[in-house]
Amino acid sequence: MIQTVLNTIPTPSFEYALLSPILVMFLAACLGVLVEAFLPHEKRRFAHLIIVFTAILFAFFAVVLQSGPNGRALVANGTVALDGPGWILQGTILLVAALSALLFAESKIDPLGDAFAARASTLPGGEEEKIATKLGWAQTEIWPLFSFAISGMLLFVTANDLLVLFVALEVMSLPLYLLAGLARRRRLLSQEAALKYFILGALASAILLFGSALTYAYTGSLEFGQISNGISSANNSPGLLTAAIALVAVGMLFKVGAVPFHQWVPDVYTGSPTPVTSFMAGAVKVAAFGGLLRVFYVAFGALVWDWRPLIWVVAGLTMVVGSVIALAQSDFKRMLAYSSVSNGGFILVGFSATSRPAIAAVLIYLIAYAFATVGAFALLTLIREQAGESSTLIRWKGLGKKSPLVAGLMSLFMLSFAGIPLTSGFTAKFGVFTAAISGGATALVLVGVIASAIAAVFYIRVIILMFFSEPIPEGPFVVVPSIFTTIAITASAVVTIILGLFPQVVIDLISSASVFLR
Amino acid sequence: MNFPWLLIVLLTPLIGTVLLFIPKRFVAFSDQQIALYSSLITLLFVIVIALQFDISSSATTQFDVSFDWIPVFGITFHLGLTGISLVLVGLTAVLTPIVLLATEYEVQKKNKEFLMWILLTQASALAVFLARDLFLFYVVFEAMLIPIFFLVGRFGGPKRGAAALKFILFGLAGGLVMLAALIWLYFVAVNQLGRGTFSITALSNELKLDAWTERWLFLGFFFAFALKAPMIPGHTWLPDTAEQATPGTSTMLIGILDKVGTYGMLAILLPIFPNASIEFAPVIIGFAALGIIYGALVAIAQKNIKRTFAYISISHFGFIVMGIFSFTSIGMIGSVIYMVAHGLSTAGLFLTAGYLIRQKDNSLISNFGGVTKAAPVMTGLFLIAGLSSIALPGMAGFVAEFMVLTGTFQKYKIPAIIATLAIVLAAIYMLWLYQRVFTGTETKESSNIIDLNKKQILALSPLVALTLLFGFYPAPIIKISESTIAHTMTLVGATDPQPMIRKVVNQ
Amino acid sequence: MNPNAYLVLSGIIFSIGAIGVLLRRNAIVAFMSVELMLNAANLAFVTGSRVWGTLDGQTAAFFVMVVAAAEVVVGLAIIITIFRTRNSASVDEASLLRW
Amino acid sequence: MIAAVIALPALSAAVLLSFGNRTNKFGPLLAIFASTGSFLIGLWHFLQMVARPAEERPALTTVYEWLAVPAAGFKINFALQLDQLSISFVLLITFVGTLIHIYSLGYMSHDENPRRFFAYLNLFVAAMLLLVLADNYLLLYVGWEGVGLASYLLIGFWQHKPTAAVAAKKAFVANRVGDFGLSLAIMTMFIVFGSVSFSDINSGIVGAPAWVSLTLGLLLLLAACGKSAQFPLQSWLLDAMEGPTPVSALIHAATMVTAGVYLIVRSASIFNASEIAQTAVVITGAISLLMGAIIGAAKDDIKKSLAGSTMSQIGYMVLAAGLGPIGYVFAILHLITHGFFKAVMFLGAGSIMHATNDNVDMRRYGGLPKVMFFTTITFFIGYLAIIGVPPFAGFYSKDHIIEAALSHSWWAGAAVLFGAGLTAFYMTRMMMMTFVSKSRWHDDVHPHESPLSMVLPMIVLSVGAATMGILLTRNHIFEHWLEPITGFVKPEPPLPIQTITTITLSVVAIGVLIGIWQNIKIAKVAPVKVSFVVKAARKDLYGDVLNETLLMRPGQGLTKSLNIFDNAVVDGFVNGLGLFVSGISARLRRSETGYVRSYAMSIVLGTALLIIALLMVRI
Repeated sequence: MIQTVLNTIPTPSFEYALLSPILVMFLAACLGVLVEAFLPHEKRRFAHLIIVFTAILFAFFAVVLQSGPNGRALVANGTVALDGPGWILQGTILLVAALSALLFAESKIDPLGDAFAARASTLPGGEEEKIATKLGWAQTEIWPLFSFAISGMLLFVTANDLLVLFVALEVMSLPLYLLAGLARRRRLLSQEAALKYFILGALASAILLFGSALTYAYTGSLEFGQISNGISSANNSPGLLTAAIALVAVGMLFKVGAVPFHQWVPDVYTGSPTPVTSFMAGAVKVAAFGGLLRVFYVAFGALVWDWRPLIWVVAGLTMVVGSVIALAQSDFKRMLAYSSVSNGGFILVGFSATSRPAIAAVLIYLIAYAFATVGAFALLTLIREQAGESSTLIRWKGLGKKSPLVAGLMSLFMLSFAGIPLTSGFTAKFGVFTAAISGGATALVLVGVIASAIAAVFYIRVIILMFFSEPIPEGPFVVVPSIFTTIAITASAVVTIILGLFPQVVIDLISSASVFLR
Repeated sequence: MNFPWLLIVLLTPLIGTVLLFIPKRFVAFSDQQIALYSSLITLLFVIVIALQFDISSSATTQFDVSFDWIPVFGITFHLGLTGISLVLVGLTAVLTPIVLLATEYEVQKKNKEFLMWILLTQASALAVFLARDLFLFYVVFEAMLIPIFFLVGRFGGPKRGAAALKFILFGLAGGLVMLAALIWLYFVAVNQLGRGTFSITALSNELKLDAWTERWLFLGFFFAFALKAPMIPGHTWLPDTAEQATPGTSTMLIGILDKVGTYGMLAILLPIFPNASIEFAPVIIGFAALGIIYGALVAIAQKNIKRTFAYISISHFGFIVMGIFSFTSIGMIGSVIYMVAHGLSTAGLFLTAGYLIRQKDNSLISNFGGVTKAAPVMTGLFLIAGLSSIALPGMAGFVAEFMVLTGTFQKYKIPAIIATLAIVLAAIYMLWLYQRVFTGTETKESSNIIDLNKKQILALSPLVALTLLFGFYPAPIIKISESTIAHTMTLVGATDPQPMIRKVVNQ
Repeated sequence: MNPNAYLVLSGIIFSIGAIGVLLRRNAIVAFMSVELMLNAANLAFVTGSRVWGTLDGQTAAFFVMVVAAAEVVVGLAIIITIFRTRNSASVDEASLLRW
Repeated sequence: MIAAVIALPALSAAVLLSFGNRTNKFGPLLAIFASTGSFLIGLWHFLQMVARPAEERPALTTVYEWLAVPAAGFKINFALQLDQLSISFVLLITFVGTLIHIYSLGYMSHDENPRRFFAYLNLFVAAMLLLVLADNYLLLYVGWEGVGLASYLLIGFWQHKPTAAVAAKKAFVANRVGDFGLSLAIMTMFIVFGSVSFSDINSGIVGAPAWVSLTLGLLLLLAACGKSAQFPLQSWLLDAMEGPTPVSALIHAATMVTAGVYLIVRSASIFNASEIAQTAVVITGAISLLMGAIIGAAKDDIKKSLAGSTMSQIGYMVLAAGLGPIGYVFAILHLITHGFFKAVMFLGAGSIMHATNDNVDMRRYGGLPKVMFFTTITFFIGYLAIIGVPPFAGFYSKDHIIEAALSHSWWAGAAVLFGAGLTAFYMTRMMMMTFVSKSRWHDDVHPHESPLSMVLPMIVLSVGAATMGILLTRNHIFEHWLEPITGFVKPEPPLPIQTITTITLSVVAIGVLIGIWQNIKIAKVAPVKVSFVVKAARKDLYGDVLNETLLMRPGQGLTKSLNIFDNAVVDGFVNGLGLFVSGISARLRRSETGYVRSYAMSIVLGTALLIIALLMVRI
């Protein structure tokens, strides 16, 4: 009797090997918590570094080793899809995360320590803060949070089930809310950023969740493959489904920072500690688009003709609004924030094509953008004044004189953003435009062309400031970082150039793996 | 694949650039020497190539070098030599060492950087003229902006930042539109030829576009080329840039790089979009004629020497474009010669005037007067360059202008007549400038001008020599470009009009 | 019974929550409204599972609750730090970052 | 071999210019040798040609293929055509040229840089020879602009004088207006005949539609006007007197300015084919010869007066050339004689200036014969020649022109007759003011005869001025000489020759008498209250005023306004676009209010919009 009942319940299949990247990062996070619990704080930093970097390393190798053709499968009862794009996204996230981790670990730049508050609990400018700073304490909880976020992302981009998607979203977002608030300097802004990010993020995920719920109510399943079957088979009450799709779309578009759901981006990017910003602009963007791709290509692919026009509109708006507002920014960090918005728009252009090349194009763009942006933010951390980072553009005048290297690398990334050939940015733009035109969105491409012309202005203005103007007295100075940041910058520069000169390497890899499992 | 001459030509300046940054204890030469020698070696290679170039061959390109670059899009790194590109490569190879020699230590502090950018400019110019893959062409077309951008912005006058920005934005605007057209063209090719290709030869020989698509694609490319060339009304970046840039930069930019615009029209627009070219030709010819007169008139009114040159160039680019779209062998070959002549005269004007301006750090015409008293040699060289640029017979400029006008006159009477008016205006702008700067009573500024030294004269004398040579013996250029032009004519399906009255056999 | 009614209800609750977020200045209350929206989703989930006779919806509901709890932890942490620095939990006062 | 005629002076010019001051010492001599050399070569060719029978005299030497695009049937050779017409010019140019080189040796001796002067002179000689030897219009054009350049350089030789610089530019620009015509003519020839060589045009023009010959004729006339300072492009010539006097003698009297006449005669076949074009030429000639004479009659500046006379004399030639086969020969004949007598007078003027510290105001001359014997004599011979007193050269050439003109039409005849009278008047006036009347020198002036190097050429030329007429017209040598090239028809004047001659001479006599009677005594400063004719004449008959009001001022206005347009509108549009976008951006960034609830609002609204839009798409 019992036996029969038990037999009706299938034993859940769980492919530990294939899921190992996610699990490892998750494990690392838990270990991190234990470290926080049991190690004296002077030992913690070292322990965390060991744990996190080994974990990332392991996870990455796990990805590389298993991402082969026979490593493509729906696992965990079809709730996680480890297909070509999934692997690639995971790999990218891990690499970008590694670079961000290097920035997190950097503690040579700021005389007071790393980029994070000594004690988040202390009042900004309060007595305790001074003490904590003097004692050289550090908020080492950032590390477990960081690991959680990564594991969330890894799951998010492979989630093949709306519920998993939601959980992954939260796992990746909640730590970020906290990290956003942990800046060592300008703490008021940092905390404000955290608050805004949190409230809006919560709102967005609620919307996403409700969308999922409606989808479930309509199709009777949460698993993407079945959802699309449900959609194509069912025929009743499309209104419900429409609402569902719209809500899910909003939840995702919020994460990618598409207009009109973008307004959190500038504030949060500006307020957060720069390493976190780079992490958000790099890894989170990749993750968010990864999720978006999968949901809309796999689950809602059947309805492409319905949602594509809207994506076109959103993409156009995002490119134009992002670029235009960025034009007026006087703060480098904020400018990059808007630039990240407009880049999101360009990615959406590629995304809207919904074809195999489109997937490849989006992935390439994500890689190109993620590395370039991490590099740019990393460089920003080196340009300082007594009060901390100097991100007021006008003060960068004549930086090229003080440090040709930093200014030169910065120019490289700016040119890449502007999409000048022989940099990764061009390869990326070429890819998405090609995809879009093949998808018949020529008009959208023209909008994109205009947008990138506008965008070029503020990227190039940075170069002009750094190289073509005389330095101002008591302007910012450039500090020499430790090996950590150096590696991060070098890596991003190399990727930017390689992708520009010999894109074929990456293109082959990606276009061979740009099919979603369903 | 035979010996990759073109690749070597292309690499030489790049190697030179690298050598610049090798610590001095490893290389025996000064930066100046490294740059100069590498450019001279390039020239040597180009001469070698020119000697091997087979003018009778029917092949579209020679010395082809081709590697796969981005196979998924059928993109190859394909260098090839047509007659026209040989001419322009030659121009590049000749002008660069002259610029390097003439502007020696033009910038005291950042000399190394200056040389680097000049060499990179040369490399990109060579690459763009040699590219036989449209994608490669586009990439260089855009990348080309960077060296000039830095040359202008780093070494220019007080307003150089703004000028540099304006320059690069115009460049990007054109380039991005071209990019859209490029991608569109790619898909047309994919759908029609069943394979993605950017090979200029393939596109021009195999592609059959429907009228509507062809028109739009043509316009997309033409927009970019017209901004680069520059044609009115897209010309306003040139005066600002020329005013701020150093003479060396201006020479590289106006003398060489701007030719990419006209080269593009001749080597890309016409072969790939023949019907649209024919269709739009009257309009373009009209604009060209307008630009010729407009540029000349505005040039007369300028108060600044460099700006004057800029507007003169605008007028001259009008001639070049006119010749190209006249669709007559005479006109097109005339344009090719015109590109060379304009390159030489522009170099002469900017470099000689450059010596003057650099000494006073001021390019206002009103500043100078009676310079010839202090600097007769400078005056003489300037006059020669100026006379060539106003197409005085016996100078390269004359042959070019006459052929362009005749070619155009064969098919478009009125525009040709309007353009011919420019010979009067040319006399006015050039001689009036000459009169105000070099003759008349000597002003305080120009009293202590130092005349050119031996090295500077040596640097400029090749310009004079070539100007006169091509004035009296243009055959080399004609012969080299003939077959390519003929090929283009057949692609476009244009024929040379016959004389109205059958010609009586010449004795 | 007609499941649509429940869906409509959940929709209404969801809207109330959304409006709450828009209208209430106090961060805590705004956050509570978000929780309300989550619960609206829960209702929809459960309805769905009733309609289709599968358990997924109900499991989902449990997951959501857990996640909500986690959110509370993080959310309150942030709100409290803000409150301690500014002595107010009004979201409108945190508007240094703009333009 | 004939190429050497051009090559010699060209090379010497190149050497002098490119090696600069190193050649200062031997420069002038080299130049003189060069032009002497080419004279001798020319002479040698001439003698050979004379030896050959008439029909074998023309010889064509193709030096090399200059411009050729076989595909387009476009082929222009660098070829020299040596025939009776061109050899005449070669001799004139090189002979007078050489003499003036020698003259300059003395005249420029005080100049700081005679080397450059001689270089330019050589350049001129080379270009002029190319002009007359070219076998096609394009090559002719090379010489044509080459002499323009040389004249530009020589007028502006004393560049430090702003007036000189301006005059030089003016001359070049005016010439360019003519060249506009020439260029168009050449292009038209190419599209009509597919060739621009004289022979092809000559053979092709026969039976060509009327508009061809008409168009070509008028365009060539425009070119001729520019080069030969004919109405309406005359105004540059008087300013050109800013140049050193030898230049005025060689370029602006003897040779270059007559190139227009050469062009017309060379294009005889074209003009013969078009009545209208010919008439236009005659009218131009008539107007110019009268204008020139009137201007010459009012000037007190000796050089300007001579310049006016030059314009007038060329008017004669042009008019003659316009008469067709009855006139061509005499046009050239007059051209040659004029070359001599006008050159001698200019050189005389130069010698006087040399003697009076470069004073050109005839009102401060007078009483020169006793101090400047040779100058006076030679000048007087020139005088007799130009007013056409037998047996001096001018008599023969001018008399024939008058006959031809009369046989063409009464008005042409009247014009030339009246012109003859005027010529007599103003030349007499010049003689009176300069030599006959008593001296009115500036106090610091002590006139003296010029050095041998200057006197010798004057003597040689004056001999020519005296004898050339007889030599060339005796039993119609010249007519037969040129006939094979230009064709010749004997003019049938309505009156018997003797009558015409008598009338002419009497008109001349009247002119002379008035001249004497009016200039018995001369004021040191020009009288102010004079008839409007004189006022006008002193202002070059308002030629410059006309140019300024009709062309210069509007032109300057146009260029200035276009420049403003270019900066304000064309560039303004670009900059405006930039401002526009940044303006939008400044507004748009305000949407980022910083209030989290407004962000939430836009999210919710966005959601609502999205839902609605999706629904609409589905329906």
